Amino acid sequence: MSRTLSMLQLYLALIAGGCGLLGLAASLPTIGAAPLMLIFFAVSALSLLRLVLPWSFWLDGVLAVLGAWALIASLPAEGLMPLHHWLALIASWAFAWLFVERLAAAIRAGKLPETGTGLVIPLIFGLALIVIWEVVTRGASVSPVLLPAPSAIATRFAASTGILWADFVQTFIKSVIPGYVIGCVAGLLVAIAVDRSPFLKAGIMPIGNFMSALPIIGIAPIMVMWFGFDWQSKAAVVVAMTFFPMLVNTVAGLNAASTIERDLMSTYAASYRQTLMKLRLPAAGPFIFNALKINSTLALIGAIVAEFFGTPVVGMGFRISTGVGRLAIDLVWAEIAVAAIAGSAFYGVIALIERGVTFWHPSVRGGRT
Amino acid sequence: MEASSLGLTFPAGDGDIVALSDVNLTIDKGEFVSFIGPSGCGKTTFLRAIADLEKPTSGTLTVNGQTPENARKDRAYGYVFQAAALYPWRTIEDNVALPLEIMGYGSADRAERVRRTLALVNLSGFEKKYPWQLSGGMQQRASIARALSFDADLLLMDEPFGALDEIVRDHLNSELLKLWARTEKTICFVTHSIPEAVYLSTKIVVMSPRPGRVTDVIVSTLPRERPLDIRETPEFLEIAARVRDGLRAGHSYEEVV
Amino acid sequence: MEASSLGLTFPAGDGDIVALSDVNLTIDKGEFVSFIGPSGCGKTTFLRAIADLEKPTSGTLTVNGQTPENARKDRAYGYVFQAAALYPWRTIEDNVALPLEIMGYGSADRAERVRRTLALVNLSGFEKKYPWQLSGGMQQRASIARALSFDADLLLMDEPFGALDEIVRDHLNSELLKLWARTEKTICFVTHSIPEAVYLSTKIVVMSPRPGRVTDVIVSTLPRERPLDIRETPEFLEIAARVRDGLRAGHSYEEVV
Amino acid sequence: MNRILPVLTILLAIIAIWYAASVWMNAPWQTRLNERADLANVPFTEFVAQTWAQDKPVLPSPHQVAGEIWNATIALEPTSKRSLAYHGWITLSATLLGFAFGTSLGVLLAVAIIHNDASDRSLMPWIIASQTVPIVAVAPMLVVGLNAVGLTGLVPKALISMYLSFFPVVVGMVKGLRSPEGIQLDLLRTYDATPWQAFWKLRWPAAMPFLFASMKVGIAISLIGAIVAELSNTAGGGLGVRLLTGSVNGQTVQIWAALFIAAGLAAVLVAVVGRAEHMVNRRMGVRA
Amino acid sequence: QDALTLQLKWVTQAQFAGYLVAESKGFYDEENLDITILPGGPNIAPEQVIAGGGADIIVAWMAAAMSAREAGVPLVNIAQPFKRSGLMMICPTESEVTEVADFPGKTLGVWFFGNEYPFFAWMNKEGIPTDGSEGGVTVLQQSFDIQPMIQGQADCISVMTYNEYGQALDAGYGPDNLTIFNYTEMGNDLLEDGLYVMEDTLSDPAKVDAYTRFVRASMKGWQYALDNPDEAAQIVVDMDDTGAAELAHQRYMVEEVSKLVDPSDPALDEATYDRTVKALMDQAIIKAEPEGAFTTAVTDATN
Ligand SMILES: Nc1ncnc2c1ncn2[C@@H]1O[C@H](COP(=O)(O)OP(=O)(O)OP(=O)(O)O)[C@@H](O)[C@H]1O
Ligand SMILES: Nc1ncnc2c1ncn2[C@@H]1O[C@H](COP(=O)(O)OP(=O)(O)OP(=O)(O)O)[C@@H](O)[C@H]1O
Ligand SMILES: [Mg+2]
Ligand SMILES: [Mg+2]
Repeated sequence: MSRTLSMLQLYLALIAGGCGLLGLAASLPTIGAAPLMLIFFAVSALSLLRLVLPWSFWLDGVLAVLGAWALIASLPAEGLMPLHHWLALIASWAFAWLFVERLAAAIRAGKLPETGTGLVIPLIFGLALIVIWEVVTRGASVSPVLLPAPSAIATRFAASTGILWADFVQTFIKSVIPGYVIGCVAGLLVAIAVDRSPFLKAGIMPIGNFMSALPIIGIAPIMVMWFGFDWQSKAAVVVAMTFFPMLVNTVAGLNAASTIERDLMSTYAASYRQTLMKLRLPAAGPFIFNALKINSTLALIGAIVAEFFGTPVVGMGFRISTGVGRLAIDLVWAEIAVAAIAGSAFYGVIALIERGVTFWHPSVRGGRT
Repeated sequence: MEASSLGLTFPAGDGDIVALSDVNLTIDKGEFVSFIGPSGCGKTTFLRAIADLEKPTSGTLTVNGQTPENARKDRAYGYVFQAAALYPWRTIEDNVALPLEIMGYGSADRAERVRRTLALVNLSGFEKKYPWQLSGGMQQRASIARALSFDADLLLMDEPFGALDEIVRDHLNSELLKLWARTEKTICFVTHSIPEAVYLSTKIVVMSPRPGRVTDVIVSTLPRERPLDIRETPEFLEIAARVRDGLRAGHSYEEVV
Repeated sequence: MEASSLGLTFPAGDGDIVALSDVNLTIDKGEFVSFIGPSGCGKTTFLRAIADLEKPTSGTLTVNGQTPENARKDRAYGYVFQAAALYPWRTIEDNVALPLEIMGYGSADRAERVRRTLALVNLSGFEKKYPWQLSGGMQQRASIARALSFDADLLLMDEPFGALDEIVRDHLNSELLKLWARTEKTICFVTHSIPEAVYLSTKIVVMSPRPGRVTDVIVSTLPRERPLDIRETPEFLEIAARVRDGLRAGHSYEEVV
Repeated sequence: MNRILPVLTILLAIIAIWYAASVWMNAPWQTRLNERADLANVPFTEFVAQTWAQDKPVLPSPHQVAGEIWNATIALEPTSKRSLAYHGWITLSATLLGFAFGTSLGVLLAVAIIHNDASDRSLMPWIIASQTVPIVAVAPMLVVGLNAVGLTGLVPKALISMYLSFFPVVVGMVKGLRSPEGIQLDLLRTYDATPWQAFWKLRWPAAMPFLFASMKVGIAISLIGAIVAELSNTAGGGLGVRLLTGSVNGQTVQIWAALFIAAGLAAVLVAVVGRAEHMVNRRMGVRA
Repeated sequence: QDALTLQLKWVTQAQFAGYLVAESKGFYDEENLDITILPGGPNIAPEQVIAGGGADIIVAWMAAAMSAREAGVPLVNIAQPFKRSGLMMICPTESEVTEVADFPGKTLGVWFFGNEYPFFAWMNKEGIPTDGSEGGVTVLQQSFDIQPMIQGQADCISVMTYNEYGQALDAGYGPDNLTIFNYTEMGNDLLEDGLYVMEDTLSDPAKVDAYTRFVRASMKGWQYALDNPDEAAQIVVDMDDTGAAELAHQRYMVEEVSKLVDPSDPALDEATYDRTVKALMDQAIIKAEPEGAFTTAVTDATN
């Protein structure tokens, strides 16, 4: 009995090995139909030996990959996947999880370096999701107009880079970026202005909170009506969406400096400007970045929604809505992939800047954000 | 500095809290005054009132012959808070330079002063560190350096040596005395330690709580020049005993026990 | 409790920090041991190692003849942290009852113990208050009550009286001595105050930093029965002087100045 | 009292600007209408009144919106299909269900992330990525897909609402459950408390303020989710459907009325969560 | 009773009066049918709904249905109540468009989401590029109202005779200040609202029978609606879950729709079908001539 496995890991190992054993038995009647699958089942069954022999976690990783490969290689061209192949899906998923569990444990124990391997884990998770998606859509022959397989989406992606790029430029470069910048800067400036006057603050904050709860979907058609079809109306929606989170967060942030820190400034008879620049804005940094991060995902969603309500015939939202109408669902998913990649990258960039600028905050010093 | 029948009340939900009541005290220029008293007796509050961080609700208070507000606007004092209150986004050096920046010192002058005051509190070599990279005692010393970096006539220090161990404390005590002797500053100093109060002060103000008031003002008979071993002289012990008695008298704790 | 050639190193980005190195120490049952030393010399780290909150990187450590881990699982000790660490959402009463809940004491027993220990630290009447309604010193006393509420043989106390003023401190010192005399607990006590260490202990461990090591172990010659005024006896002052010398010797600070 | 005055002032200012804007924005069309009807030299006051009373204005005037809200709520039976109260209720039920799903999912994920290294490392980036997927785009397909597996009506809407609202809860709860300081965890270690005890006696109570802060964001987002879902699931009505049909028919007054009801609903929901927070705080002895 | 679900192409309005009236008047019950009518909307693709099993019968335009057929959703037309197209393009006089030759350089509003095919087929026929190149037109994805024309954002906009055109009339536009391009009159019409089902269900005689009864009852509904336009409009308003339908507008719509529907003959006219298919192939909307994309089995059986 290996002592290096935790309870969860043990269960996963049993599931993986058990599915291998069952799968092996179930493939015997059709032996030779899917040789790769047979090999996978055999090795998975062998992995049960870990209970008596040491079994490196790298082997688990290799098995997860082998399982994924075997599954995809033996997917039927059409019709349903043989029933026992689903066992392979469960087994390779369990191997992947087990691998990740043990990898994380190894990193924690300091046996592996944090950088690099830390990135592998989310990647594996994503890959596992994609493999499951591929196998389920194709194995259960889900209609491509309901959910296309990732491979089909990737093919479409590769074939339509021109369209995707044009849409990306229209939506992201022309609408999201200007809207985001204007909305955030305006939110910040108004927050600073409001902060000076308690009267304005008392008046605007409840309304700001009210507005930030406003469903933007409703604003989108109005903005299209006001600012026309092109990117201006989309940017306007983005401004409206990003303004209030920034306002609310910055006002909270400007109050984040502690009394004693402020008293210190007051003992120096520092001017309002000096207090703002040297104390309150730096102290508000984490709050401002919080808003910047929230807004980075909101902005993209806002622009895309706005494009549902009228556009020139280009843009991610346009392509998505017409794509659904034309049942070009693979193109729709390709656009969604672009949106997700762009959005994550945007978020990542902001998070990196945050690490640099608010290096002093405990949440950053402490490690992961 | 002069306070007459000073009172300060904090409004609170369930009845007001009287933090100071009928405080009469005169502090002359160049004096070293220690405040001692049980927790919550209003020492911090009194210092804050001098610094114009709280407004007295009754009585009058003048600092250098002006209102506390004008004194503050004149940048007449340096304040060392009970907590270090360093800005985490600034290095130690930049933290010490903060008041200098605000008061518009030139950058060469600034660098020179920072160097000098950091050396004084024995933090040379830590200029580029951030506050969270220092131990609590070092942070406290940095905050003392910050208050010393500009030449205020009046120093308000609220338990500045609370977080330090005895040896460092002794060292800083004698440094502070030297500084005081050299610069003729007026110093108001809050402490919980009787020997520290006696060792440093020309005048010891004993306070008692609920409501905060001055129960005793002891003028030290010790000479201005004080080696560390003055603390074993009978004169010293006598003053210390008097302070302890004053403290015990005002101490509500004894009654409870 | 026995430590032999104990070492503990924290891995850090720029070179490891050696917090303890080659510590040899034996503490017998029923002793009262004080640890004294400059800030950062590893006192807290040593206590945490005993409490199995840090793993020594070399040497051996046994507590009650077992590994620290087993001792912890046996709930062999109560720990008073340097900060009060009360849970803000629990009343004082509930905070003190926390270890009892976790260890599965019955509710009547729990109430009785809470009442008794709160009375001991003089907090009767504050049962229903929340921590923020108490002054720092009262919070610290509540945390002492929490460590006393269950009957651990070993008490680990990390500067428990740091935040208190002298009078309260004196009172709690004598209470602690009484408790110790009555219950025959073993107590490990960290302090920055030399008189306190001398007054309380049967054994004083002087430590010095970089790397943390024991430089002197002073066995007290004072009787077990100690009135407060024992602090003015020559015997007391002599031990205190010895401790001060040990402390100064190990103090890197002196070299720098 | 001293909170009401500033709010009122700002509100009045907004309404004044709004009236002015609706004159300005509706004027070109009104001029065209008047030209077409051969009305020359309409006096200014009358012209202003005209711009405030258009049938399908670019920007309806405040009293038009207020009138529509009145007509569509108070003046109607709440069970009438024309009543915004009826549609508000439909949206509200999807919102509440979605919020319940979202909060539970968020808390569960946060607990998994806290207690398991592997899920901590693998989940968080993907949870963030999930929010960059434009849900509006996925919603129609999701509705059809759920339909294919037999889920119709309230549940698909609630799931979309959940998709949006779980995010702030995960982020907040991960922060909250990690908020106890090392010393507080050490304390429990000295008592040899089980992970279960540590969770209930320390992590959970410590996370309460974070939970409520996230729930306030979450419930507002839930509402947005429910409305987005209704754009793709018009059967049965709801405020989203009202917005949609208003937009389809160019009935700006109807859009604005639905929008205000939605925002009002959001405000009420946030206030309810705030109220709950207040009560829990009182029980946990948080300082007023 | 046979339960069938009908997915409409758009929100509940008089465009679908026949079905709504048949349901409300109990014509479906008489045929022993239990019909659920699902409204559509701008984000709902009926072709996708039926592919996902959310509906048995959908109302769709032929261009979209044929395109979906190629995308792997085997739709079959079982009846074609709408004989003519209601689609028009209108240009206010200010836009100075009076004939097709004026189009180049103009901005035209078009509906997408499967409604764009007739427009592109038309432009294709006229040889006007739509991809933004020289001498072509700029295409806008238009909202489903006449705001783009009122706002002057587009020179010409798409309207349905029975819906948006009415909004234009209400807004003070009319034949005297509009240039109207009627797709039917130009011979550019593609078949609009038809009834489509999944191909595999047609091999089940019981299903075919249910469809037959459905079409028969629906046509009865249409007949009733055309005979009693006021009542039909009221029924539409009553059956609208959203409460957004306005009686006057629905009344207008019934009137206009009646010009497009032939309640006595639901059968698909093969000549129009061929023309539609040819237009779609010319425009490369579909690549291959569809096989078995319609059946007369149902309409034959209704007689
Ligand atoms: N901002 C405030 N609001 C209400 N009450 C206050 C406030 N600040 C201080 N108090 C109260 O005023 C009294 C005096 O407080 P102060 O901080 O001056 O005490 P202190 O002598 O400095 O005590 P310590 O030695 O613990 O620092 C206390 O009872 C305290 O509770
Ligand atoms: N978790 C940690 N990681 C890295 N270094 C640490 C850690 N904890 C303590 N140290 C280092 O170990 C040394 C000993 O620290 P320790 O807290 O034991 O000192 P101490 O004697 O208790 O000081 P004090 O009197 O200030 O409480 C210090 O140099 C400190 O910087
Ligand atoms: Mg104080
Ligand atoms: Mg310590």
